[in-house]
Order: sequence, then C-alpha cells, then structure tokens
Amino acid sequence: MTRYLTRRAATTALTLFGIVVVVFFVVRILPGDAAVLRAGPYADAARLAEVREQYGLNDSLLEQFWTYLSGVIQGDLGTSTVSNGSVTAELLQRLPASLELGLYAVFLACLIGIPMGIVAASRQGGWIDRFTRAGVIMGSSMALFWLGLLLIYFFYSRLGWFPAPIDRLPVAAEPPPHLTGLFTVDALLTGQPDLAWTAARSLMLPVLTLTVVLVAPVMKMVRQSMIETLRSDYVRTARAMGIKERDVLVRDGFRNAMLPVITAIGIVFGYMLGGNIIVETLFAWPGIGRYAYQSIQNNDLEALQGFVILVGVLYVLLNVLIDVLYGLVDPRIRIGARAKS
Amino acid sequence: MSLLSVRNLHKTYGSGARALPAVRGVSLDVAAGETLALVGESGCGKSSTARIVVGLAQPTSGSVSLAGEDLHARVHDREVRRRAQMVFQHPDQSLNPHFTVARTVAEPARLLVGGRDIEDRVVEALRTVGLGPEYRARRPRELSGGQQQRVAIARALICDPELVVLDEPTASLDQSVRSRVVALLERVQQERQVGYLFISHDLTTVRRIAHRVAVMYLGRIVEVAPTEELFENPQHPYTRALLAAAPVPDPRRRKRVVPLRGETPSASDLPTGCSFQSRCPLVHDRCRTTQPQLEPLAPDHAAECFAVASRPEHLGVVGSDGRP
Amino acid sequence: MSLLDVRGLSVGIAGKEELLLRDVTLSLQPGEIQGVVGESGSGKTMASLALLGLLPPSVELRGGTAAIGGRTVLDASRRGVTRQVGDLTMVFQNPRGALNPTMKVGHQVRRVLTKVRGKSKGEATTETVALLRRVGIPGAERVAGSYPHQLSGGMCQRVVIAMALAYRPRVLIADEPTTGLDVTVQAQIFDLLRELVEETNCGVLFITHDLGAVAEMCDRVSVLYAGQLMETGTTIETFEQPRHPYTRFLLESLSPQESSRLTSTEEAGVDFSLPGCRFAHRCAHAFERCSDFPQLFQAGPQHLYSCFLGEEEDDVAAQRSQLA
Amino acid sequence: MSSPVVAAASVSRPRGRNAQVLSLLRRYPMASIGVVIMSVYALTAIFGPLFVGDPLSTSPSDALAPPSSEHYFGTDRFGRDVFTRAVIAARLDVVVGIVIALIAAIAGSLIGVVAGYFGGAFDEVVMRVTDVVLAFPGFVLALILVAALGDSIPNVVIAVAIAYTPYFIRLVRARALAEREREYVDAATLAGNGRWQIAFRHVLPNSLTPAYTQAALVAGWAVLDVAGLAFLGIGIQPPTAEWGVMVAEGANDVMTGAWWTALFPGALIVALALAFQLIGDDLQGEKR
Repeated sequence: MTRYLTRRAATTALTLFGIVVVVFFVVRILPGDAAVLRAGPYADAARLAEVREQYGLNDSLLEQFWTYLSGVIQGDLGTSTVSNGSVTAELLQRLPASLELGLYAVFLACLIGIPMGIVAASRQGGWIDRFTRAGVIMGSSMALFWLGLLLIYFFYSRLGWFPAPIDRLPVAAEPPPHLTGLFTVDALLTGQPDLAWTAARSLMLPVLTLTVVLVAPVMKMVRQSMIETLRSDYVRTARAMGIKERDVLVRDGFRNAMLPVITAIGIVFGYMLGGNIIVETLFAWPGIGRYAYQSIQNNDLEALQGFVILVGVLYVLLNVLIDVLYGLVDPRIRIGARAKS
Repeated sequence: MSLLSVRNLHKTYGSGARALPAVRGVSLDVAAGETLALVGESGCGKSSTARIVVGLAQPTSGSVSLAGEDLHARVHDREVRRRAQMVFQHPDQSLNPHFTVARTVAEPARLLVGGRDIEDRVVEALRTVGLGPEYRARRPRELSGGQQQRVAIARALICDPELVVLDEPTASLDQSVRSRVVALLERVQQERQVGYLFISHDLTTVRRIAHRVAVMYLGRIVEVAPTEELFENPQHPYTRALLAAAPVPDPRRRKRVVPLRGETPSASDLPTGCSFQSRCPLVHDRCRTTQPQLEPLAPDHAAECFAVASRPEHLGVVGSDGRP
Repeated sequence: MSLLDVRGLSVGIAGKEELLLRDVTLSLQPGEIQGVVGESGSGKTMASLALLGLLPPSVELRGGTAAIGGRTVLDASRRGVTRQVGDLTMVFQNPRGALNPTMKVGHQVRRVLTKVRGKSKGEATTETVALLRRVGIPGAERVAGSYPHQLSGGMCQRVVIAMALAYRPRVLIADEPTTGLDVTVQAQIFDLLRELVEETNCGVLFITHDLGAVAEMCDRVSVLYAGQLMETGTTIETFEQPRHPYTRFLLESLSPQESSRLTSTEEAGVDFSLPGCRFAHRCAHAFERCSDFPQLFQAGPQHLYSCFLGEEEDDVAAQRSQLA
Repeated sequence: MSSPVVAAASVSRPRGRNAQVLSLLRRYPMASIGVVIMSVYALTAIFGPLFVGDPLSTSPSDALAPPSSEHYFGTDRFGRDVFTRAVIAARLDVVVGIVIALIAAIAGSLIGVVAGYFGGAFDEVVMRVTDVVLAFPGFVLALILVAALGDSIPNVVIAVAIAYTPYFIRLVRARALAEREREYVDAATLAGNGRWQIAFRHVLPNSLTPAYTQAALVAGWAVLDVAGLAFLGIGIQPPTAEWGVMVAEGANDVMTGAWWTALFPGALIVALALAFQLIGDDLQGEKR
C-alpha cells in the first residue's frame, strides 16, 4: 500500500506543478503589454514603469515564473491589481461562502441521487427507473444560469417565498461570529437558530439551482454501476444461498458499486467548483466564484490566476482523498494479491 | 535436421523480488510434418513458450531456430516472418471485428509475400479450410465459432508457413466442431508437411493429433515421449497424475483415483530441487536438494525424475493404465 | 417418490411467443448425481435458474411445476417459485466471480449460517472454519480472513461449495463447476462433490457440456437440446444404447472423421417457434410425425426419450401417461 | 444469458425500408426523439435566416413588448425582436456545439490510441497533461483560456474543445489498452504489420466505439458551456445574436417582469442540449 501512496504523491505534486505552469504561461500569452493590462489603458509612462517594477515585469519570463512559483508554494497568490490586496487573503475570506453553497448542493445531490440510483437499478423498467433516467437527461441538459433565473423569477419575483437573491444574509441581519465561516453552522453553534434559518433561506434558491445540475451525474453513475453489480455472479450466488434481497442489495450490490459512485462524487465536486461562478454571479453570492467573475470584468489577471490555482489545488487534493477512499473501500487495491496463489 | 529446434529457453517476467520465471530451460524439436504437443496446466509456461517460438515475445535466454536460422535475430525479415505463423485460442478474439474475412486472410499474403494473385490465394486458402468464396465479404460476428477458427487457420496457412503454432485452437469450440477442426488440421499437415507445435490441456484431442507429447510443469518439460508411449506408459509422477485425472467419456472405465494433492505453487517462490516435490507421492531427500534433469529412459522417451529408475510399481494410483 | 420432481417446465422470452424451455421433465433421487448435458444455448442453465427463481428480467416462467420431497417449490400457474431454506441452491461456473470481492471469504460462508440458518455468531464462526477445512482448504483460519482475489480458482470454488454446505440443500445444482479449472484441480473437486453426496445424501444436478465429466461423475444423465428434453436414462444406458438421434450426434461427435456431415448447433441455428421437434431439420431420420411435439417414449424402466422413432420400436405411449 | 442462439431467435430480421426504420425506432426510442429535435434545429440553422429580419435592428419605441402575433417571443429592452435573434442564433450555437465535440473527439482519440497502444514515456506525459487539464473543472479552464486568448468565437471553441479533449483521451486510451491485449493484435504482428500500422489500422477502429456516444454528450455540454460563458460576458459578446448572450441581456428584465426576453433563448439552449443528451444516452445504453 505504501508504494501506491508514494507513487500517488509524486503524481499529485507533478500535477500541481503543471497547474501553476499552465496558469502562469496561459495568462502571459496575452497580446499586448502586461503592464498596460495591469495599469489600464490611460496610465502614463511613469505609471507604467512603476507597475513594471512592482510586478517584476522587467525580469525574464523564467525569473518571473520562479518568483511566482516560490510565492505560490508559500501560499502567496500575488496581489490584486484592483484592490492591491493579497489575492490569497481575498480568496480565503470568500472561500467559506462558496463552500457553504457547494457542500449543501453536493450533499443534497447525493442524498437524492444515491437512493434514487439504487432503487432505479433494483427495479429496472419500473416507474422510478424511467423517472430517474428522465431526471438524468433533464439534469445534464439543464443550463445553470437559465434555471437560476427561472427560480428567482418564480420563487422570488412572483411568489416571494424566498429573500432577494442578494448576498448571504438580508442587509439587516448581523453575520454570526466566524467559527467555520459557514453561516448556518456558526449560527447554530452560537445558539442563534433564527439567524441560522434566515441564512438557510438565502441559501435555498442557489443551492437548489446547483443541486438540480449536480444530482444528474450522481443518479446516472449510481444507477449504472448498481445495474452492473446486480448482474454479477456473486449477487446471483448470494441470492441462490438464500440471502434476503435487502442484504444483497446493500452488502453485495451497493458495497461493490461504491467505487464508481465515489468517482461520480469527485466529478460532481468538480462541476460544483466550476458551476459556482454562474450561481454566485446570479445570486450575488460573495464567494470565490463571484470574485473570479469580478476579476475578469476588471481585467484583474493576478486575481483570476489565483482563483484558478486555488480551484485546481482543491480539485487535485480532492482526487487524492478519493484515491485514499478507493483503497479503504476496495481490498483489491488495499491488499495486493500477496497471499499464496 | 529438424524444422524447429529450441535450445535451453528461459523467460522471466519482472525482476528482483517480484521476478516470475515462466520458462526455466526448455529444449524441444519439431520435424517437418510432425506435431509436437505441449501439455500442462495453467502456469506451466506452455503459452509463454509458444509466443517466444513464433516470435511474439523475446526470450530471456536460449535460442529458437527455424530450419537452421535463428528466428529472433531476423524476426522482422519478411522471409523469416512468413515461415512461422500461429492460430489462437479464442476464435471471436483473433479476428479484427472491423475486417471482412477476405481482408483478414489476405493481410499476411499482401505484407509477407506480395504479388498480384492475392485474390486467388485467398479463395484457395478458404477452400482449403472448407469455406466457400461466399464467405469473403462476411464479418467475424456473422460467423459461428467453428467458422471463425477456420478463417484464422486460412490466415495462418496462406503464405505457406513451415511451422504453425496452435495455442489451444479447439478449447473454446463445441465438441462437434472441435473434432472437425482437428480433422482439418490433420489433413492440411499431410498435404503440406507443415510442422505443428500444439499447445493444449485437453488430453483427448492431444492423443488424436499429436505424434509426440511434451508434458510441462512450472516452466520445465518434465517428460517427453511418442504419444502412444506416453499415454500407455507414463513415467513421471506428474504425467501419471495428469492422465489419471483426465475424465474419459466411457462410464465403464471410471477411475476411482486418489487425486493429486494441492495446487501448482506460484512461480515466484520456487523450492530448491524438483519443482514437483510439494505434491509428489514419490518425493524423497534427493528431490528436495537437487534439480533432476531429463534422463532418456527409452528411445525418444525421457523424464525428469530421480525416482523414475527405481519406481515402485503400486504408486498409489489404482487403474494406473491411465488410458483416456 | 423422488427427491426432485420437475414436470412440464416451460420458460419464454418476455413479450414473445417462443419458448426457450419447453415442457422439460426431470426427476432426481436422493444421493443421485444426474448430469444435465447439452451444447451451449440448450437451456440447461436456464432450467436451474427457473427452479431457483433467479431468471433474468427479460425471461419469464410460462408453465410447469416442481416439488422437492413432495412439497411444491415451483408452480407457474399459482405463486411461481416458493423455494424454502434448505430446499435447493446452486454453484456457478466462474468461481472467482461467484464471491463478493469486498467481503472476507470466511464472512461469506458465515453469513449463510447466521442470516439463512439462523445460527448465533459464535457458533457460525467455528462452524465456518470447520466447513472450510471440510472442503479441503489448507490453513482454513488464514483463508477465512483473506479476500477472493487472494485465492486461486480452485480455492474459490471450494469456498462456494462450503457456502452450499452451510446452506445444507436437499438438492444442489452445480452449473459447470469445474470448467476452466485445471484437470488435476477438477479431479479434486469431483472427489469432494462425490464425498459430500455420500455424506449428506443430497441430490445433485451436474450441468456440463463435457461428456467425459458425465461419464466420470454421473449416475444418470438428461440430454437437453434447444430447451427440449431429448433423452434421460442411466449413464451407461445413454452412452451405450442412445435412442435419440441427438444423443447419438453428441456421442458420435466425440471422434468423427472430417468427412461426416456434422453441422454444429451454432452453425445450424435453432428456430424456437417450431411446434414440433427442434432437431428435426438436422435429423437424418426426420419424418412427417416430427412436426408434432414428440412425447416421451420408454426404452427401459428408467430410460426415456422424446422422439417418434420410438413409436415403431415399442409402443409404450400409454405407459408415458401413467408416468406424467 | 444472451447466448448467440437466444439472441438470434429474439431479434427477427426486419424486411424492407420502413420495417428497418421501425426497428431502429424501437431499439433507440430516445435517440429518435433527439434526432427529430436536432433536425428542427438544423433546418432553423440553415433556412431560418431567410424567413426572419435583421437580428440587430432596434426600435426603442416598442421595447420590452410581450409576445404577440407580431413578435412571437416579444421584444428585448432595445426593441429587437427576440424571435428573429433566436432563429439567427441557432446557426451559431448548433455549429459551435458540434465543432467543439468533433475537435475534442478527433484530437482526443488520436492522442488516446497512441498513448494507450505505445505506452512508455509518451503515455506518461499524456496522462500527466490530462491530469492537469482535468484539474480545472470543465468551465474554469475555458474561462481562463478565453480571458487570455481574447473574446472571439474561434477562441471560445478552441478553449472549450481543449477542456473536453482529456475526456476522449482517457476513454480511447483505456479502450486501446484493452484492445492491445486481444489476440487479433498479435495476429496482425504475425501478418507482418509494423507497430504504427497496427495502432491505426487495427487498434484505433476498435477503440472508437465509446467515443461516438461521448461525442454526443459532449456536444450537449459544450452548448451549455459556451452559453454559460456568454452569460458571464466571456467569449461571445453582445450584440451578437447568441442564446447565452440573450439570456444575459434579458436577466435584469426578468426581475421587472419581462420574462420572455430570457425564457425563450434559455429554453432553446436546454432543448438543444437535451437533443444531444437523448442521442448520447440511448447509444450509451446500447453499449451496456
């Protein structure tokens, strides 16, 4: 097992390095002068020189990369040309908002998707199966931004069930003390259930938007891998040996279908990190997604670069976690065929 | 001078602690028009040997020569490549699903022999294996297992090879088809004097088609003899156990046999001395210390076992005539 | 009164008229090993899946009844399969695939004892190790703690047999239990099955396409072709005086000459919508009566076959009705 | 239990043209609906512009007019006819979706088969590069590429195509790894083929099957991504007639009740993506 982990660590480091390289050079292939881009079109020569000095634009590309890389390793993602603040700080300050939105959406997607997938697979052809398949196709062809707009239009403008799609809390409400950064959790931890409920109400529409899109791949993957496991010889043997259907479904069916399901959840996390940008923009949600959107609008390339690297790192670490989970779930990976043949 | 001669062939997969010696010093000869069967159970190295002999894999050491020429030195030379061909075990897997029968059979002729009469050669090859010209446009999925294997045989024969290696060619065919393919192979051999290296674990088929049989265990040939001699008078304890274990389709000749104990050990942790010692009813001290070599017992009949010379008659195997 | 009595078992493809299995009748005595023989696609596995209620969703039970020790376990017209614990279970062909890859081997045996036979955890644990030892697994405790991918094919099949032993069935169906295993391991598994039958006096349906295995293992044999029972009798009767042309075809195909015009089932294809005998279009003796569904004719006290040739040979149609 | 004999019995060979079409409909019900929707889009894309006016002509007087016989989809805040713009946009969105899928499929398959069949250093490099590209969740990579390359339609197409190429590389590579072990590849070696001939003449054709179904799904997702980027003002810019742009422009109008400006273009995107999903899902189902 250790050989497997060391190899995995090496590939992860290589991938992270690859991300920084890609991001750094992609942003640099911009037509036009990097200084003009940062200082803005109306900056005079002096301002341009100052900017060049500040961002080390005079050094060779490689030197710039080296300084940038050593910065990233120490967690410094550069300074925003708009706010002149540290990109890292600005991102970390906004991360909890995105996580709260994303985690609830992924949790809901699994809460709905996994059972539906299992039931659809065990009663193939039944109405649940047909409903699930329709759900999968609808979910994977749903345009996130359009869905968000519709939900806002119906549930806020027409029915008024939910608060205005602006920010995490109504203007009047005071955010809870910062423990985890997740308002609902912090509010509950500090004994303010009604504040938690208000925060939850603001969360509902954006989370619902994201969940509809995230639930599709989970349902599809769970259903598909369950169907394959339920067709296996060991399920047939368990049934022949008189094991009750419920035990077979869980202990033989789902237990062996979990590998592809874990992969699906990994992919769903990937969608979430990407999908956040649209949902946060639509709902004016103060997360890293919106921060990315604003940095594009203001042409703040340093900030955009920081965002992409953060998302990339998060995603790669997530994949490592998934690989570790693989090892725990599947003995074939955990214990190679070392026993006697 | 024999058509194929293999001298002291070794093949080890992987290295160091994880080394897996699949072939441990195999030597054999096949004459033109002769069929040598390589018999043994999974893990004995017969398939690895076959792949090396036909040039699909490189040996770790040892030599393979075809009509006196070292095959591996010039395996990319069209003239050498043409002379050794192979028929595989799974008919549905050994034909490219996207190719028509004609294109599959024509390929070796086109690439190794060339010339303009490719079309005629394809029709001729198909006729040899009992398939009419109407099969040319068909795809593998439209054919039955038996027909697919016939196409594979036609492909192997089209450029007149001198040696054909057959890796369990009838193992995945139904009984009725199996016998007819075997009969076809025999007829082709008589007509063209082609040599066969026939790999199999099905002793009934081996007994019918082979002139000589070599029994392999854990990467070594433990016994080799003319077919009838081997089936009538098996010497090596493993050969005896193998013959005794093979079921015979005759209810009157049931063998109440004490089956061989245990299973073939893994090649990665081989014992010193004879590799069969952990399961052999005749094992004694010498077997545990030194590796026996192939000793000639009778003309063309050799076995690798110390106990063979002083073999006690009873051997603990009832009805040891072992005739399948 | 026989242990297992299957009458008129019919199975068809959902939403289609054709019957994959038609009017199959089988009877099995306690302590008897009966071979169920047929080429691929003959429906031999389908019949056993029907008895266990494990038919794939695309196939449905169309008719027939089955009883074990007089108690109905299958009645197509009423509640379908009403199998109870200890009635019957099945061992499949692919041993390594028949074990849950993420569950320890010992646990898979133990859960039959606890979940199905209602034994306590402690009792079940000790009995599991005993069962593993009973089926000839060396180092039973260590094996109980390992996973299927760490065991050889032969070992996995022994574990599945241990599971069947834990279930303590009155009828055990073994579907090609040793196909794909080495011949020496197969002999060990045959030996084990014979011992278990003598010890528990259960009946075994041994499904195979290998006539050698039938001759070696089975007291009686039933021959299936395209979902129809062709012939049933003691192994010696069926091998030495085969009455049904298809049984003769199977036996003859063991060693025909290439010349004999024997087309395999795969090449000839099967028309499942035919009302009469489905072998007619390949049968040398076919005549106009063959378009009706052939009844069972009696060639001996235990020897039946479904072919109208029987009408001329001995008019026992009356006796057939008494048996049905 | 689908042994050849049983399969042969249950699928009767249809006779004649309509019987064959009928049997295709029965075997691929969803894909057929998908194809019907696709053909509607194709027709709109090809002939649509002949029947509608200029998508850019504004008439501030009847801005934000609700759907009527005169303006089927109503008008936007600049008074432009939403229906006209939607029809013109069809050509852009349909073509973009298909082109992205094709580029990603072809590039991915070629790289995948070479990596899968030859293995070695090239395979290792390809795997690391795909890991890196896949580390940017689909949308984010396209975002930064377009931000860097500049806002133009070709740039968006290239950016999104690059984001989807790794899917095909992984798919075809995995299949090539499996095909490489099969016996017909050994037979091809014995027949005198060189390694490159085997890779492209034997292994590639047999490794493409998973790529066809994936291409349909990717085309659907690509349409959504391009529209999403346009919604964020990245890549395709106003005033170009493109459904994502139209939804973005109509977004604030929705708040004030002019729902039609965003509803119709958004619905058209979803329906197009749906068509691709239906085709892809049914083909994939068939493979299982």
